[in-house]
Amino acid sequence: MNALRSLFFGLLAPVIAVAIAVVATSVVIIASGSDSGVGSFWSIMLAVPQDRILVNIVNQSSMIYLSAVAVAIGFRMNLFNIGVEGQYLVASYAAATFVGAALLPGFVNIVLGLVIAIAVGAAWAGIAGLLKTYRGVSEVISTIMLNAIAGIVVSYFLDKYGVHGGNQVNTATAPESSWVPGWTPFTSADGAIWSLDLLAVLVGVGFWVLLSRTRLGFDLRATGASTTAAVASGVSVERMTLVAMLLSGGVAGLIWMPAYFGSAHVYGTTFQAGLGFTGIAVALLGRNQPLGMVFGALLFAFLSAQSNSLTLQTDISSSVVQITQGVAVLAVVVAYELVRRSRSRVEQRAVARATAPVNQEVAA
Amino acid sequence: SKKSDTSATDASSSASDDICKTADGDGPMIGLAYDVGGRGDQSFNDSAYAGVSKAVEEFDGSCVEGEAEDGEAESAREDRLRQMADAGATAIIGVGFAYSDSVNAVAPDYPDVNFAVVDGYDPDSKANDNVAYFSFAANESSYLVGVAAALTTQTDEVGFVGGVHNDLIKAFEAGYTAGVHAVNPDIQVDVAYIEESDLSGFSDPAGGKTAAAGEFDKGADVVYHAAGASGSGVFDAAVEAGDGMWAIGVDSDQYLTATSTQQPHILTSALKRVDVASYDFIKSVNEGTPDTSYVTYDLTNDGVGYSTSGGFLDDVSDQIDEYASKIKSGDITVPTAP
Amino acid sequence: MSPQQTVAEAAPEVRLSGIGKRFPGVVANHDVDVLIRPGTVHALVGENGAGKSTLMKILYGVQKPDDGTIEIGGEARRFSSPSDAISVGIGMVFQHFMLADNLTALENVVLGAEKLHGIRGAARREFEAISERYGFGLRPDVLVEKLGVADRQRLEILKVLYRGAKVIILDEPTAVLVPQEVEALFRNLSDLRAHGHSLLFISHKLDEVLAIADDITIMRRGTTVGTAVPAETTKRELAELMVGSELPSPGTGESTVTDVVQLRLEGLGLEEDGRAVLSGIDLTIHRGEVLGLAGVEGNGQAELVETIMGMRKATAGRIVLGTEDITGWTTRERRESGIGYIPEDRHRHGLLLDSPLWENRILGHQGERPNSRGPWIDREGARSDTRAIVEEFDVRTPGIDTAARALSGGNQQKLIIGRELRGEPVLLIAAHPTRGVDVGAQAAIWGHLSAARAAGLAVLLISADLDELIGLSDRIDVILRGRLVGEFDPSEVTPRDLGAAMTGGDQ
Amino acid sequence: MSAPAPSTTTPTGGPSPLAQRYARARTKGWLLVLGVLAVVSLVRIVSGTDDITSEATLRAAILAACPILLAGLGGLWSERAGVVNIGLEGQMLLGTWGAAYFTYWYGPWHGLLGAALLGAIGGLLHAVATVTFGVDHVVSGVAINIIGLGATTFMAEAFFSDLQYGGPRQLTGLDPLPYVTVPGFSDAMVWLNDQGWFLVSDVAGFLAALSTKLSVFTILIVLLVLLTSWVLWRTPFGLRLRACGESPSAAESLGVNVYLYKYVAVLVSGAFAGLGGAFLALVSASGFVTNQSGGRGYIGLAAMIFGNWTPWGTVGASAMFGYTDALRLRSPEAVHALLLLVALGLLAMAALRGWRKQWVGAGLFGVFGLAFLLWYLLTDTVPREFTGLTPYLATLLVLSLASQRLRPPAADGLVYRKGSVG
Ligand SMILES: Nc1ncnc2c1ncn2[C@@H]1O[C@H](COP(=O)(O)OP(=O)(O)OP(=O)(O)O)[C@@H](O)[C@H]1O
Ligand SMILES: Nc1ncnc2c1ncn2[C@@H]1O[C@H](COP(=O)(O)OP(=O)(O)OP(=O)(O)O)[C@@H](O)[C@H]1O
Ligand SMILES: [Mg+2]
Ligand SMILES: [Mg+2]
Repeated sequence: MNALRSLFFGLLAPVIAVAIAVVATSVVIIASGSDSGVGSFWSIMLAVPQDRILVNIVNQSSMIYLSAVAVAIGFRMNLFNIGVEGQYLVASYAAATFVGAALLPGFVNIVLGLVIAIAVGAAWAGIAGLLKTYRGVSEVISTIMLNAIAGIVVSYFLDKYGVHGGNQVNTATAPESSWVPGWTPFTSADGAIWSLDLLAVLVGVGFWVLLSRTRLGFDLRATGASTTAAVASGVSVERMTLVAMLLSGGVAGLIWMPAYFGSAHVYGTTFQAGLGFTGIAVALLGRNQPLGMVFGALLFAFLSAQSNSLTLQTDISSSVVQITQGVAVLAVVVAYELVRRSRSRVEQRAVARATAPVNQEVAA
Repeated sequence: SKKSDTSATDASSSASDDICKTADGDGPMIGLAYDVGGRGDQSFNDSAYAGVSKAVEEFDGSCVEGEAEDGEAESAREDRLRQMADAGATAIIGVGFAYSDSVNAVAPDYPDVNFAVVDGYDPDSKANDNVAYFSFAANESSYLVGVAAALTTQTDEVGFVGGVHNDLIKAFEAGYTAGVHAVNPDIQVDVAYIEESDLSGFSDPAGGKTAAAGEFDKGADVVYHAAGASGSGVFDAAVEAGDGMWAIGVDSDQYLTATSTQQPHILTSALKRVDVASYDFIKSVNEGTPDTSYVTYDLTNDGVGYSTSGGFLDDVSDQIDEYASKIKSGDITVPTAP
Repeated sequence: MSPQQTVAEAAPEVRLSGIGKRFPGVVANHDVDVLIRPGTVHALVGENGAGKSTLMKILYGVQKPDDGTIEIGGEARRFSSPSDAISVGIGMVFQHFMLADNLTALENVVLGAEKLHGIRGAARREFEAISERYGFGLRPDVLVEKLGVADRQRLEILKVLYRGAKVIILDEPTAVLVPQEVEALFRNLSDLRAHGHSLLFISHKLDEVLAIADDITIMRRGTTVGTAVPAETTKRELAELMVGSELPSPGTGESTVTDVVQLRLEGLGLEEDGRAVLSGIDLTIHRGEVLGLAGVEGNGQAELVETIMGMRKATAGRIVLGTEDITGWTTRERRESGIGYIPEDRHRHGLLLDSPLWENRILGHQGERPNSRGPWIDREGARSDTRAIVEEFDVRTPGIDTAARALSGGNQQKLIIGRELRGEPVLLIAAHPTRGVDVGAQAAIWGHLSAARAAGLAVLLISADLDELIGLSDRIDVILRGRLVGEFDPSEVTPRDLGAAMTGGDQ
Repeated sequence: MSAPAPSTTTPTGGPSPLAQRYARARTKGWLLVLGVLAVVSLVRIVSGTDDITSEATLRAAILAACPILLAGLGGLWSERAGVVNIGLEGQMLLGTWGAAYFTYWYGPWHGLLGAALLGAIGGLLHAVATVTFGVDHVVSGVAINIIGLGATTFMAEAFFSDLQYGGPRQLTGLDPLPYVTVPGFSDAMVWLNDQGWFLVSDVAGFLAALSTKLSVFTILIVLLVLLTSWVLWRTPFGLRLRACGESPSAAESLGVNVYLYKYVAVLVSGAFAGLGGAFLALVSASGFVTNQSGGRGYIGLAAMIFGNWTPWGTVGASAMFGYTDALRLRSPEAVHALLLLVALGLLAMAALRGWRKQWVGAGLFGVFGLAFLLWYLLTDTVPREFTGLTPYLATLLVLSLASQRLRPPAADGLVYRKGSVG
């Protein structure tokens, strides 16, 4: 019964949110006076994905999920790491440069590449952490600034030390021995599910264990739930801020690694920017819950992948999907707030029933 | 990339009538994968479309279009190309170098389909025998407008505004500077870039205007831009700088798409004939002798050039053409990097 | 003064009849009837949670009654917001002050009443006029953050007068004042009454009520259970009406003090942005001893507690726990070495309101069995131990998965005390352990404290309730402006003497 | 524990202590401005880069500062009412679209209204989420930025593709707003500016910038600043609004409709951000481009923060951003001179702190100051790649040096629920 209720409450919000998003999107499309019309839009979006689309969804959603976890680690203690974007940018470049240099034999090269990605991402996030703990600089502002700085600094180094060719600059290509291709469920033409997508699974499980099973996770959540109470309980907020930022940045560093080792093998043209911001949206959509964010990531990946057909078959721009996503996020946070309130009302009644004072029957 | 090129003498009209919806001839089916911005961007997407629609009409074919999104995944580009191939397209054009990798990945799976990438290149060592890479000698067209600028300036000072400080744009700067100095080594060339790396430099008219205004204030009276959509800001700067102040457009004949207030200030434009390239490619496929590997479009095959709309260059065009022929004959080699 | 002096026959200023108000799970008010005569001080007494504040919020338009009627000067009224109440001459001084620290006194006063005298010169003159008339001695342009408790309260009253209120509600105005300040306040109130205001005065301190009130209404469990006239009632009768039983009084029986020193502070000092908050604090607490700390709020007791807990870093002196010098330790290290902590503000410092009880049991004891093993949280251990606490300390809750927010204040407090005593601490810092808790819970908590003391626990007790201090402590230290200014033996000292020391009145 | 002191007043109602405090603040402000100008002038002469106070540079700086300032003022309005608004970026984007659309069909003045309207709609979303539903302010702001970008991109493709001078991602050739040049005065100032005299020429340059080719929109913005500081600090309305940001429960206990004021504040906030977008599309350049704001909304927020939640502070900070941005675009070489400027500024702060015996601060400022001084002395250009970093590094630097001394509204960013009084 109790479990049932919490399940109900858990699903209520997302369902409402998605419904609202669907309506909003349809309205926008109608308002834009498209010739193809809402019908064709949804029939394309909701069509059964082709095999290669499925593969893309898996790959994309795992990268998005990593990003979402990175964001959520901060959010869980009310630390708004808007800087995941910059963190995985810097980390991806650093890792790609190192792996491309091929200083070490294949496997070691891979492992160290990942380690470097984590370390650099953490370091970049650490700057914001230090600024907050020692100088009281709001992490919202500092991470936004660091995003901009990351872009400029990376392109500076890429331009200086990268491999120039055909109008393009890339890092040196990773040696074949350091590629991590993946598993091809359908034909090779439909692409492979990158092995390093497993990082997402590992990180997800790790995040869940951290939150629900460890003291560190408890302190993290406590700080988020009530900083003052956490401090009184012996949590050092400075330390937690740093730890959370480092963890967050470390995970951020991994975001693009599946794609890098799986298919790109260079940092450059094919680098996929923007995952950091998608991660924020997905974290909110999944309410910073390990499982919730899985659905969020899948939903976002699904929408983007499906929307690719729009411009081929309709006159509707695929940017409409951004509206769907944005509205979904806003709607879901609102819905969660409402659910939270009704839930605590229900609970107070339960308390009153249990601690039956005289005024009970009057209440009824 | 938000890099903005055009030819599209008919840019504004091409946005409206839509051949890929109407045409259904049984000639070749062409896939046209646009870069971000898509058809109607008054830029190289439109230019490509112009070439394609010419071909479609001429060979009684049909076409299918797809458009890229900002920050889309590599897989999205691949999927777009595959969808076109699956739809039966026999000639697929990827507009913009961003398609280089995706075409390289897709082409081997469709040996019977011919691909082309504008500004493209083969990212790996394995050559693809069903892919053509158009490379445009932007440095040559820039050289010619550089000459035009040098012949026009009264102050012996001219300017250049780049959108983003990357290799592609550096080639424009190099050619331009060379052209200017070919006429008169003493002319000073002010160089400014809106952004170092951030592609927003191609969509920041305010930045373009500030940078250009800076050069006009310093004493330049001709400013050439290779800054995509930021270019409109450069034109505005010329307008504000007043009479006798010139701006030079890029990629397409921007005189044709500029506003009436801007037109009197647009000396010329460095042309990049994506439409020619696209048309030639489809033609070659249709004739069963498809272009493959690198196809350079330069002055020799009218792949690049400069525009004369507005007639501001009428009395110097002969001199410019001389330089052009020298380049064709190889007497002049234009640098590709500053 | 006696009722006869006041105009007895005039129409009632305020008549509340059949007021009812329900909150999820609670009936805060039902069938409440109150009648206030013009120009009188009307006292409303009742234990915590009896529904007094709720009733007042209804009268002031903050909350809408579910049923019942409000009559002001014989006219029925419906209030949809405080401004409606204000417009018919009702003013309220809240239990927790309603002031914006970063605004000036004047700004706080004119806020919402700009129509009266604007927000400039005229308003300032009015402000000063009132301050003069009642001898508040307030200046308009000081930032409120610079004001002490008593001044803030005067400012609150001035706010009400500025709006020309006829009826003034004061919700537990004396809770934060020492006897001397209380007397000053009462002088102000008598003035106001003399000027023809009617005052509604809430308190559970019965001697105060008897001292100032003309009429008394008693509430219990959300409803009015009777009225009384001071001249004809005794403290005892009131108390029985209030709780339906004898008021428990704090007491701990014979001393269990040992000569083992558990906590020793040596010249402890704390400076914050150049200001000395604490200086030269020397004190010792022995095992089995309760040391009471008396002081007017804002004299450093809160800071002292937080310094001992390590939430603030001492800038001078040493803190010695048993034999260990813990001056440099973190809060966590201190807690793990056996310091229990009952914070002053349970909602901000004691609980995670939206987390279940069992997680709240872990809070503050993350590092201890049965809550955790090494770096891992031991859910089962924590849960079963929480059940035990709920049993032993009679926490009224449907289960340990209930969110702490849903519990009543008293039950929240019982949970906290259970949690802190559970780990057999060697030292307990108890700040206002029974604040906002009803009588039943109060007695229980006193019981637990003295039991632990008998078992050898050393306790530092901070309380604004002087009777509680005197009742529970073996020794009482008085803190004033960050210094210890005197030590008293509870068996001799009276609240008045303490009050004098707390305000420096005796020097 | 302030002992009750006898109230000090002149019954004749002379200048109140408060008024005096304001006055002192004003004079201090002017002295500061003058001091900064003096230092700048010094740097100009020492480094011999006239461009750093040339009329043209300053005019460009003003242009660059305006959108940031508008965003900052927007932030000020909502945060003074206790609502953090990082949705500014998204609201600004909506503004660019609104300005373009309405200007194209109805002319530039309607364009302004359209921008304000679209921005306000963004604000409304934020208000509904944060005020009515008590959603975390940052969370809601992030969502609004996503929507803002998506909506403008989509609406541009939907509505601009087929217009003349239009495309799926741009709409150029919009009618400009009128300019004003003060005849005579302008030329005089330009002439003075060219003389290169200490301070005089610099001040002249500033006045010239203000009197030459000045868009009426810029004038409007100045009025908006004055209006903002007057409304928020001099009117009952403003008092109530600020009270909602300092202590909403106190405000509600006095009959202030807290939700109403928060709504108004956030709507105004959105409208200001929208106007910032309009400035980009109509004045900074005569056209709309997708994603035109390019982070200026965030910069505006930062400007408001280290303007310490005051209008004039925000003006100062925005000016700094606009100036560095203009300088790096116009004459990257001149950015080098800024190093000296920064160095001197920091050292001055260090001296001040030292004089106040705040050794830690003094030390920090001193170290940074010397670092910049060395950088200036040991190099003669700033690598072009790095000039782009200026605004971001400046933000981090200033915040990391000043954060402790900033004073946000007490209830800023806190969710408030009706009826939680007492
Ligand atoms: N906003 C609310 N929501 C739910 N219950 C409430 C709310 N406000 C008060 N209550 C409950 O209504 C009852 C009466 O509360 P009230 O504050 O009026 O008591 P009180 O007599 O003022 O107690 P105290 O002496 O501690 O001030 C209590 O059980 C209280 O917890
Ligand atoms: N501010 C509030 N918001 C919501 N609910 C509240 C609030 N204050 C009290 N309650 C509810 O009122 C009920 C009683 O709480 P409160 O502590 O005020 O009563 P109480 O009589 O003091 O309880 P106890 O007698 O155990 O001390 C609880 O169920 C609590 O959920
Ligand atoms: Mg939160
Ligand atoms: Mg109360």
